[in-house]
Amino acid sequence: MDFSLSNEQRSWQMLARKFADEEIRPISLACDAIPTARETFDWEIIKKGSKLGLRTMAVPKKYGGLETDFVSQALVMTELAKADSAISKAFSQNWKWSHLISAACTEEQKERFLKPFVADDTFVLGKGITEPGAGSDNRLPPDDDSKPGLKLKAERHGDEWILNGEKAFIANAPIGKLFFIDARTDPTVPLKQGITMFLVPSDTPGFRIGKVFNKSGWRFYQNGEMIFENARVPHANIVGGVNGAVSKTGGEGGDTTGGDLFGDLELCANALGICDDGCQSALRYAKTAQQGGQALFAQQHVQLKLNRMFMMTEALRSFVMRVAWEHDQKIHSYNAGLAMNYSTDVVQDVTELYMDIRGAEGRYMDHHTDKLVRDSFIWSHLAGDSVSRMKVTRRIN
Amino acid sequence: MDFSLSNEQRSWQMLARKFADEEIRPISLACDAIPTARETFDWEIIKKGSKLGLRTMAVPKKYGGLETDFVSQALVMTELAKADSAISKAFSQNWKWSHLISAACTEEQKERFLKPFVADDTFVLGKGITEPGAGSDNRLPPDDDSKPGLKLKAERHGDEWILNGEKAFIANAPIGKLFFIDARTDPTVPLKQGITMFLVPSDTPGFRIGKVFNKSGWRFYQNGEMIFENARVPHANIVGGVNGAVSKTGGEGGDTTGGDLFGDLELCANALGICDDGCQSALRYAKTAQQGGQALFAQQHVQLKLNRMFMMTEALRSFVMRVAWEHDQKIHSYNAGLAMNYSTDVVQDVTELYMDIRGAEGRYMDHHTDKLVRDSFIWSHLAGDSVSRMKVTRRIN
Amino acid sequence: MYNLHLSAEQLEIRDTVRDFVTREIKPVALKAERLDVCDRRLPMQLLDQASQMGLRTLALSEDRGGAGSDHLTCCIVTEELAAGDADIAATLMTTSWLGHLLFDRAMTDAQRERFLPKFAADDRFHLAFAGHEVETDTRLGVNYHRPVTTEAVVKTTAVKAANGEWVINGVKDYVVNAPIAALFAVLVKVPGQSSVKVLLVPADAPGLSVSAHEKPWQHGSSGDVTFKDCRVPAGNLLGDEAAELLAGVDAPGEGVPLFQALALGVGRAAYDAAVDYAHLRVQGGRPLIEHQAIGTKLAEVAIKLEVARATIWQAAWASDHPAAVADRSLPDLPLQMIAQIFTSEMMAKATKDAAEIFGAMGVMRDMPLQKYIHDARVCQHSGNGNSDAKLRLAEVIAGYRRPTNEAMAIAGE
Amino acid sequence: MYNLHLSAEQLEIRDTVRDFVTREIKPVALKAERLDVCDRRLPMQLLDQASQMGLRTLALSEDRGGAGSDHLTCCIVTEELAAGDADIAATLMTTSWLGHLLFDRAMTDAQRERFLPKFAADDRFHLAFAGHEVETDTRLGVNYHRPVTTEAVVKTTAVKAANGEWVINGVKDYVVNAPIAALFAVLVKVPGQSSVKVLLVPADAPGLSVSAHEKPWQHGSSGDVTFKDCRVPAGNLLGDEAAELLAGVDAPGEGVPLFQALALGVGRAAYDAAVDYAHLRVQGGRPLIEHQAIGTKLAEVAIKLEVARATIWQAAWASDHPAAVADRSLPDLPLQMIAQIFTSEMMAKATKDAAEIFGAMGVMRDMPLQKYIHDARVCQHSGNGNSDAKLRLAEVIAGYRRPTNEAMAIAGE
Repeated sequence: MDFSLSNEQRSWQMLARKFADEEIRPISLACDAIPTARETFDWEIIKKGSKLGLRTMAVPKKYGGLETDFVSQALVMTELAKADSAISKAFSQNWKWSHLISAACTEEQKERFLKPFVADDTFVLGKGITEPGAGSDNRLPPDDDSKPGLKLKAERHGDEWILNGEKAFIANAPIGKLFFIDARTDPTVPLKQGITMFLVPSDTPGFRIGKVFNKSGWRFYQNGEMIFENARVPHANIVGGVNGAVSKTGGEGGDTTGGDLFGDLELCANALGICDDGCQSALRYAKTAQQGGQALFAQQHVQLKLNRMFMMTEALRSFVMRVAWEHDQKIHSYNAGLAMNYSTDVVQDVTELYMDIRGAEGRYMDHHTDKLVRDSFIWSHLAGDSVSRMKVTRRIN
Repeated sequence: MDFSLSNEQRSWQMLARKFADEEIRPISLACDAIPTARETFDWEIIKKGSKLGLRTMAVPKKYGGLETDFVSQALVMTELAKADSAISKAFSQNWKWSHLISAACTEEQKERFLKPFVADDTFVLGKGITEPGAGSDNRLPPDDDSKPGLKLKAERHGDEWILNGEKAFIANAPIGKLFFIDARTDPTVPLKQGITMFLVPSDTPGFRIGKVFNKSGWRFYQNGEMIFENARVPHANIVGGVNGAVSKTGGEGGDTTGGDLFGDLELCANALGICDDGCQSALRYAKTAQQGGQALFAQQHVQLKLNRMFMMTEALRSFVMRVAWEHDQKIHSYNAGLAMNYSTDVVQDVTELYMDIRGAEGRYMDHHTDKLVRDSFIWSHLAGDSVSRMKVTRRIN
Repeated sequence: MYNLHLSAEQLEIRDTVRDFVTREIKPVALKAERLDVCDRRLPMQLLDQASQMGLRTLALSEDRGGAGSDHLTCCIVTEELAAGDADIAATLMTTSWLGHLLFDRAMTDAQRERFLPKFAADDRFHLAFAGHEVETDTRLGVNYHRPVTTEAVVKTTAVKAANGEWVINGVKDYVVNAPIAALFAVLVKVPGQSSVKVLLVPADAPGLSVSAHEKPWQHGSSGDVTFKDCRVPAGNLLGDEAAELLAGVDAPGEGVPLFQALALGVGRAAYDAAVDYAHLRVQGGRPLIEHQAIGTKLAEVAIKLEVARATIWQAAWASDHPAAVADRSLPDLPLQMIAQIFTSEMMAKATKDAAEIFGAMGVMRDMPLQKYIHDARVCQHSGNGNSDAKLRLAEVIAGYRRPTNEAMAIAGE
Repeated sequence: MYNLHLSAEQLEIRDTVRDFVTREIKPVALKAERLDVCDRRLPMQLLDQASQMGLRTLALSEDRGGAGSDHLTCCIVTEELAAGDADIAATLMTTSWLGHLLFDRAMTDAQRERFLPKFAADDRFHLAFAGHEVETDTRLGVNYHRPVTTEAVVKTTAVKAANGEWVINGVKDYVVNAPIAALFAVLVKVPGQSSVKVLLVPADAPGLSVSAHEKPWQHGSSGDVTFKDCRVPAGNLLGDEAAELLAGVDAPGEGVPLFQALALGVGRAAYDAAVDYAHLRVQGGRPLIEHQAIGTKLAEVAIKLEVARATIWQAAWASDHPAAVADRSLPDLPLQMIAQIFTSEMMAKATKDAAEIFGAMGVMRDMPLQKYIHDARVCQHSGNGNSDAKLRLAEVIAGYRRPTNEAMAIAGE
């Protein structure tokens, strides 16, 4: 048992903290306040972070990346999220899919895609699964019915596949250069056995981006529509074989350290950053804001709220670090999923308690407080809905 | 970051698990069912455990103990509590006060008390703080008022001190051989500066045990009244100097690894054992009990309850192990207190969810389920009431 | 017109019962031996006194010697009694309610002539409904929103003997009041007939035996009732509608929220005790109630009680006034079920919060708070539990109508 | 006698308003640009239509041209309106309620003659109460159970000029309806007099200026009102009791739970949307509502709505019928405050639960669910918040009576 950090982990944490303090926090509220969803993104912060390695830290050294361990990745996500959860996610989203490239792509594909990814500070990755009519059906498809789930169709024509259909709510869609796209290649079998994953560059003919979704929280982080109209993808861009998507993305029983399961760690480590921000902001506020001539902190009801905030946050930190370590040890467990579910409850409870402590100040709610609460709600949908929870429960046995 | 256990830690865990499975679980429900509070205790289990080192594992090697680290202690408490929370506490209560002896007693006192403690399988320790009129006032005394808090009076007469007063709800009182007793030695100053700690053997003249409290949970674990009527204690039995009790027991700013602060770890590690029992029992039940021709586990509402149970339990485990490690590193933090507060919420939530899943079976509630819920309620008073929470919050700064 | 004034009679009976609870019930209920859930015998003498006050025959119509109280009044009285002792409340409300159903609504004149005089005259004449049977699974569970019906199965049979008597064989469990009942209403199946029937069976009928439950997870006394060639006269059969009438006694839905009022009474007892203690106990030089943390906790408990009471009263009145649903003054939802889920969850939390205020005294088995917690838990976890009730409510919300058994049979042909 | 039937008028107006919401308000309220909380201008045309239906003058007595609706009816209407659009509900209920207080209760005949015709005739004649002032701390907080009074301080002064006119100087903030009000009731201090007074100030009075709030954490429109040597005729002073009468508009307690009904309407809008969506959206081959997890969640939301409504209606009726507390039909507790704490906490949870059912659509700023969540949060966190309300409730529970300012002054001498 050892909760201490290695020098390397510690230095990643420090680097991220400095970057968060000096670069992210100063722009966070301004980006959040931009009314048009398509305009919230800021390439400058991505480029600056990329130069520090924050875009490519999950890429193996042999491909020019920094090959950090999962503990370092968790620490960095938390530190960045402490300044802005959506910007943290904009970086870590790239690690998620660079894990997938490492785990699932052929050497030839790595050569073709990882190298340019590493070389270009504005090369951003994404993955398209969800469709307008298929969200949770992809995550928890019924075993006995082939109809539910994604519909985007891919048909082979010689050395190419022709893709037709739509994806919705796809992270980084409006800004990404390369996407993993799940498509139906066998509509007659249950979802898990009939989908194939394609590597689709953004300049693929027949492929374009539709609207950018106008989210309430995570404003900086872009989610968009993808439209495939006879989009042509070379056969060489198939990841893991025809009808073999699920086994490569870390679904049930697959690789538990890359792809989807990194997503569990990602969400809970990010939530931890929001919680840290919430706790520290609340404590600072309680120590400085006055009521009746005393600091708010003197009041029992404020102490009890702070207690709950710190208590849940430290429980979450303990859980997140354990999960990160388990990932590094390649331990298969349901803990990553549980920690992700848990982070939903914690991040919402903590930020709402912070809002409680502040209350409306005069006629307005503090913008930063409101942002934390809005950002936290994203977890309801990504990490804490009943499908997410049932899916994790079914791993327990 | 390393969540793995050393060989020694692992072997303590295995030893405790075996003892819990083979010796504790078979007697747990029978002890719980004994109607008379004074008769629930079983010396046989204490003797058996003592021979394995479970009574003396916190005593330094130089005094004949096993000098285990806090991680091992946490593991053992959890394993024992998995079979019976109250029996686990009956063992760990001795570690709590042997920590205190190590941390606060003089060599001469250690010679006089630790050696016989180690030698005798039925030598059990306790500490008397709470009084009929002073519970939380001792834990969170006001700074500006000397009256609140314990009243038991000690006055010096030559080489002896004469103690008069009463203690209430004192753990191990009815069965202990040696007690630490906090007494007022200066009633004119605030509590923290005016109390002295005495070592009081059970055969001290003028000292006797009153009633045994009839608790709803933790039936095995005995709490009793202590009555001091001109009880005479030698001056040599003072721990840490006259009016110096608080600085030695790990109160605010004191030693954070012995005494009271071990109590924080103790409660959360014990709660974790109950949670493990609850989770495993619930999962087993959900997989075997049928409804409408299917295992309960097939139902979404059962899956969601199990998810919450495991999620909170694994968050707690992560937190407990981190706190144990911090104790071993002699890291001062508010985490032990937060983990203790947290364990209250978790242990009650988990056991109540288990009760939800089971429901009343016909006309009765399953005895084991009911016991887990009753045992868990003890935390409301020891670990999760508002005084406990505010006390911890005030450590955060 | 919407009006929340209680009638003079309602206010008076509430005062009378509250006074009885304070003077007579509390001194007995607060004795250590009665608080200990391990050994809770019914205080028969208090039940006798309550009967003399008319509480055993509260719902029975005035014509027949009862108080003729409406549903709301019965709930008000139940809350008051339960604030004193949940077992007394459960016993009285069971007899009172069954008294109304049987004597006012189910019996023929001839039956009433035979049984009413004894019921009216004897303070110990309690009633019980023996409906539930061993190993009957009435949970909705996996059949949520599925056409499979989840209904109680009646295996106890009543066969007509040559001399016209009914011969009953079978076992009933969960029977509240079984150990003290003088008369049972027993749900039976008559071979060859599709609908279930109800037979009146006196406790002393040959072949009837009761095995009382020890520490049951129910309020009041309860037991299993075994019928072994138990014979009753032909005239003991109730009319065909009696089965449906009595079924509501067990299942929450649109019935009278008596057990919810009981839970509320338990919560209120805990709250009252906590408020008193918070005034008396000094911490940090000031009474507990002057601390924000304690004040806030008491406020939260008070809110739970007031909100639960509004919900229970609404459900109670609605169960007496179906026209208010018809004219859309009230929603067409199972209000008793809503009251059940809400009240039982809130009272479980309320009693725990109240107990926390008592510190170490709040964990003692022979002190009131642990009894209240236990009583509230029983309300939360007896029967099929709240998770199942929520599924039933969800079916109503969805407008799902399960095909009847007959429709299923036709579809299957 | 206890009776939950709504009157024919209540049922009718509920239907009328519900229909108006469905046909007129919803199509506007559900437009993406209005859902986006960043830019929510008041839909003046809908407010005009509502006024023509009588909703702006709902509480005004019939004699004076209003609908003369009682407190319960006002709450029913508010819920319906808020289920369509919380801002419309807030605007109308503010004008309607102030209309009743000012014209029916506070004004002299002479004042009424001057202002009523305009108020009655002009659909855009809205009212506002300018009470609160900058930097006034009205939280109980550290003064819980302490003899220190926590009262609003009025610094805005009204001085009598030589010609008899009042000259007003000061700034009011948090003023709901400020940007659209034609007439303000302004709380002022007259130097040399101990009690505060209320002056009627038309929006076009010289020296009055309004600065509208952008995205306020309140419903409806609001703004700061500055008075700079603002002059009104001598006859604009209201009677001495007006200040107390109008103070209840801001502070929850024993007043009319209009804002709680608003919160309930928001929760119901979220629930209705979720039920509809759960019928339509298919997951795993079945509509969402046929899954236990979703059914259970909807049931939990439905319970919150029904229980909150019972609590709000009780508080609404009680605020109209103090005799029901006097005769002990209802508890002597601040029922509006209980409704406030309970409803706002429950609706915050209810709207989040409803949104979760929508998956990704539930997080979009231009979709209904995020608007409902935001609206519910505003209800939860405007004013002094629930933690402070709980402390006030705790003082009532404890029976604590804070000495009046005068008593304190005497004690200090």
